[in-house]
Amino acid sequence: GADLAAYCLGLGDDALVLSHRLSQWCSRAPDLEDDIAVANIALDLLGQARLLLARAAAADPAVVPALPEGSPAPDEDRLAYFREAAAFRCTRLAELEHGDFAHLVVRLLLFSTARLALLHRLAASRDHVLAAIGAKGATEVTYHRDYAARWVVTLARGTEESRRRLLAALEQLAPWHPEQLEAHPVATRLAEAGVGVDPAGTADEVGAVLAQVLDEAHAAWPEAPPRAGVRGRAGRDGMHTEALGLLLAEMQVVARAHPLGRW
Amino acid sequence: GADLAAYCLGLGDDALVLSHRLSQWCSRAPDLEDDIAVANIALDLLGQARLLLARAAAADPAVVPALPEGSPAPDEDRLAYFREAAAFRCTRLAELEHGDFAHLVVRLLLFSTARLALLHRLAASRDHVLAAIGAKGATEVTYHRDYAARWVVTLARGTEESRRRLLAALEQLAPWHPEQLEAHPVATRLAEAGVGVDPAGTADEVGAVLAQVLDEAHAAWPEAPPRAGVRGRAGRDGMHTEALGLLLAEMQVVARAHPLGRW
Amino acid sequence: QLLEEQFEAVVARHERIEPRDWMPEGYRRTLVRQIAQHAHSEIIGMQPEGRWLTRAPSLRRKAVLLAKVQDEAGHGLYLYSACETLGVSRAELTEMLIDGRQKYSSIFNYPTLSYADVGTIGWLVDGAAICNQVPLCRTSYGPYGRAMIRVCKEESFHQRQGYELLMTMMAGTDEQRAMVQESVDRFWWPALMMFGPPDDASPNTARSLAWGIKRNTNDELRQKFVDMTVPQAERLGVTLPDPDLRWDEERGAHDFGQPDWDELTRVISGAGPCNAERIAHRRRAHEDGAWVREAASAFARATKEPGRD
Amino acid sequence: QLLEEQFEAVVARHERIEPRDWMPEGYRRTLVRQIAQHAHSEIIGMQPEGRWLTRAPSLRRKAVLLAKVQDEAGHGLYLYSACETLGVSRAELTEMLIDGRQKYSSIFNYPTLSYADVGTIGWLVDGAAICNQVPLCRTSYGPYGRAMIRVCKEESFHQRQGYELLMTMMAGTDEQRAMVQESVDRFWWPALMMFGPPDDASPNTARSLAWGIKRNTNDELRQKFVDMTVPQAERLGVTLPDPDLRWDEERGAHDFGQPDWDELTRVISGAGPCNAERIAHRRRAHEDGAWVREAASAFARATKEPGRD
Repeated sequence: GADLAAYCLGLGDDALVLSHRLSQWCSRAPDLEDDIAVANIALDLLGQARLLLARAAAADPAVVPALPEGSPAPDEDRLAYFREAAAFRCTRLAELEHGDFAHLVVRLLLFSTARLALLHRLAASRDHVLAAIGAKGATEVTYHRDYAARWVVTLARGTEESRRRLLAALEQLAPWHPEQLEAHPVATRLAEAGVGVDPAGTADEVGAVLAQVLDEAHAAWPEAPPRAGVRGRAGRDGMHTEALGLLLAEMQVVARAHPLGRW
Repeated sequence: GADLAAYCLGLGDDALVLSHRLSQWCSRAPDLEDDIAVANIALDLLGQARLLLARAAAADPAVVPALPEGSPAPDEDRLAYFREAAAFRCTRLAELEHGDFAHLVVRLLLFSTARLALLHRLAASRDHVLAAIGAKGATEVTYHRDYAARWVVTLARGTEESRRRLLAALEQLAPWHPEQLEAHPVATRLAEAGVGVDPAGTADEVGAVLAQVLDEAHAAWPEAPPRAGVRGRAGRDGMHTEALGLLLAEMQVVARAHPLGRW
Repeated sequence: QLLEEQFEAVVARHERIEPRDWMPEGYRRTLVRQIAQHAHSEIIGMQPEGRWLTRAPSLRRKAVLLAKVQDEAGHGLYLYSACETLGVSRAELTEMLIDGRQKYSSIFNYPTLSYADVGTIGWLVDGAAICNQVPLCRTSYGPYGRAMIRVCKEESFHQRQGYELLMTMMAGTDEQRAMVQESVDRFWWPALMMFGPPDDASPNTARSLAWGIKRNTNDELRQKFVDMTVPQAERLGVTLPDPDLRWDEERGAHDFGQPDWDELTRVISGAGPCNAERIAHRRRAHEDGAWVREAASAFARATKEPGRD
Repeated sequence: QLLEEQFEAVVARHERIEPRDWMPEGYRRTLVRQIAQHAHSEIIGMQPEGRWLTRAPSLRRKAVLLAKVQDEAGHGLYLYSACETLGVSRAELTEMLIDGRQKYSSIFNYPTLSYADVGTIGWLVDGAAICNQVPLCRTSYGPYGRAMIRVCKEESFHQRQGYELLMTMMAGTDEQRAMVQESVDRFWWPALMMFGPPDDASPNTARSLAWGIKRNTNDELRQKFVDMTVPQAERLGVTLPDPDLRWDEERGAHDFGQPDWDELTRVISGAGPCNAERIAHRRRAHEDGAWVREAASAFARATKEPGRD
């Protein structure tokens, strides 16, 4: 139960936190079509987050924060709004502050390429809920990845300025990418049980997809070492960047002010 | 009691909220000397805020938010950290989001010119606490105003770029200035009692000081109508900008997560 | 002359004028102004609610709000397209918005100050918009009318969602009920102002009615809105902040007080609580996106001409 | 030759070298590198704590933190001035910081994740800095030594404030105590790394000792820090996260485990949790301020030449 809950929280928090970051772009995109597309991606990820948080709560009710007697908040909201930053299990890539539009599409490419490989395999999970989330999510995330890849290529080959920005975003974000593919004891155990997916096993596929996109973008993967954690701990262990605490301060403010509220 | 409390909250919240905005500049100023100066001004204002919030609590304990039994939070912290935005009484000028350094110095000029005229008069208040706050504060705010005025003149007459930015900041902020000088029933009643100061009575002096600075800056006061409130209500009535809620979400997050905490 | 007669005849039969048809220059200008203003309102209208996307207090509400703001972008898109059939490009319209030559609904110059505002905007602001817009589905210009049909359908969905949020909050804590009442107090008068100035101060109304662009006067629509809203407020359990509001048995309608028309004038002229911020936000997004749009054009050109890449 | 003998004699007598004195080029270079690194550490060190200025949970703590971060800017200022006496300007030093040619203390590449970190940084990080710096008050280069005297005085004040914050929190709720422990767990090892690599892996130490720039080896200082900190941790009621930590009666000192030197290498080489963000923040502030500094220079020139204004 505890492993499954931790695993679902990881995948759920990734989706929740990146969805939140994407929602911050709302009314700020370069064109209306992109405003709509980015909101759509944010909505898909939010949907995945809700299913995964609910699955986590069902797998191990102990992960759900207690609220005062009488609070009508469902488990998904308790998990989203009443956990401290250190209890979140997202990878750090998902939580980084936004930069420009190049930053948005590069992060989305790295994120959705890794997630898609994972969701495809998750569709074969022995846990029926996870299998369903994997199958449905893969369809959605395929679209996200294609959207991001199209923009990465466009910006890389558009103007000098757009190429400069695209490469800068790639350089900035590449060191955060490996964390997504790191083996983690929880995932490893669940993979052995046929329930979860070991992200390390997707590394080749993910690398190949990224290589193809970068090739079309006439760009190379930057030579930058992965970002260190603290004493080996990173996002999946609750060791986050400074950005997450600020994100949660804003995200949780209304819910926490009204623990007995109905929404 | 209630009038005096509301009045002290107004002046205290002005100082608290602008101090907070200034503290956001920390490690971001154009030069180390300015980093130090801006932090110093933020500290002075924070000091004024603490005295004024404490005076408000003493004048009318009913304004202090209740906390769970056993909370060691002093009144100043209950007022700063446990009020909703609508209970804040600052003028909207103090709470606006930061722009560039020109925005910082123009806002500080408008704010400190109005505040200085007020503090000078407050030094003669029949309330000894307010009189002391007025006398001490006037010395501090004189320095703030001079710092701001010096930069306003420098930027206005420095380079083309700095002049453009300075005038843009002036244009952006001028419409928020009149709210600082508006008569308000609370202040009017306290002025009649010899306790508070009616800001409307300082308008001529404030106008003259600003005219002198702008004259030296070779700039004119922009022709822009004052910002409307909502049905006549503005900052002193708890009707704020959207910026205040976000500011408080961040400012209050730790304190509110630990209502029984000791700091 | 013949063309003008044909045009008048189509309008008189309440049929549609289409982009290929001849139309009087004034008709075209009025339409461009009105459709653009409508499109701009959708786009600027993303901001006040969008402010709360990052603070939505439940994941369900976050999804609902995100979908709604996305719909507004979609409405902007249809309406800009409708306007483009009259020969003005989206880029030109955006320029006119951010340099202040064209307006948007004054309601969006009021701040959103609590999550209840998301509900109130749905209930009152979208409600008022629907009153304005349902007749526009029968407007004489085809692309505009068809866009309005789609817009209205989604708007009534939004209105129901807003009302449902307020209903839910009213069933919550005392603080939540107070939050709803405070929000309604703030938005009631600005919502009434959405129908524009009183008829006797609205010089363009007659012309727009004659051309079949508008179908009702401002005061007619305002009355309809008040009559529709009063029972909804009762069901919700909130008080509308108008001491003069009462049922007039004789008229079969509600009497109500006058909004602060001076405030409306100030807000329309640019001195509202949020005007400068709304435009600055839009301008920043537009300018920040310029390099992306240029890159997309450059890439499209390059990939169309295989020799150049 | 004579100059070099005089220089050696001054250093041998533990007196001060002053800016006007002759000094070996290597001495100057080493000093510039060390003082600059120290100055940069003060400036970059404003960020991790500065992150919490806007979230300080009481007004008193907000004032204390603001004053502390302001002091750090002041320290940076003295130290840049000391460095300028060696012929390198603050602008040049800033350029070398933001393009990565000069370093700053690796500790600031770790994130601050709770308000307890403000206390822990005061207690452990400033504590370690003091261990490093107190001997530097007797360093052979005059301006550096005098700057250090002032810096050390303020640093010990900061250290006491940090410790006092943690003491207060430990007397608070269970959540607060857990927050303190978690913070100490995160910062203990990075604090030990602040003394640099072990002596046998620190090639420059001998030269710096000979020149009187340094007064103790890395390992000596690290030992001193551990011995000083263990009883403070006990009084505080936190556990230092080192299973090998124990009192060695024979040595009259604590044995302790080794930090993760590979992690230190990664962090120093730029791949730490926050390196890129710290430098980007500094670069942005520097670049955003360029127009202001230019305006100040232009205005100063213009007002000095009365004909031009």
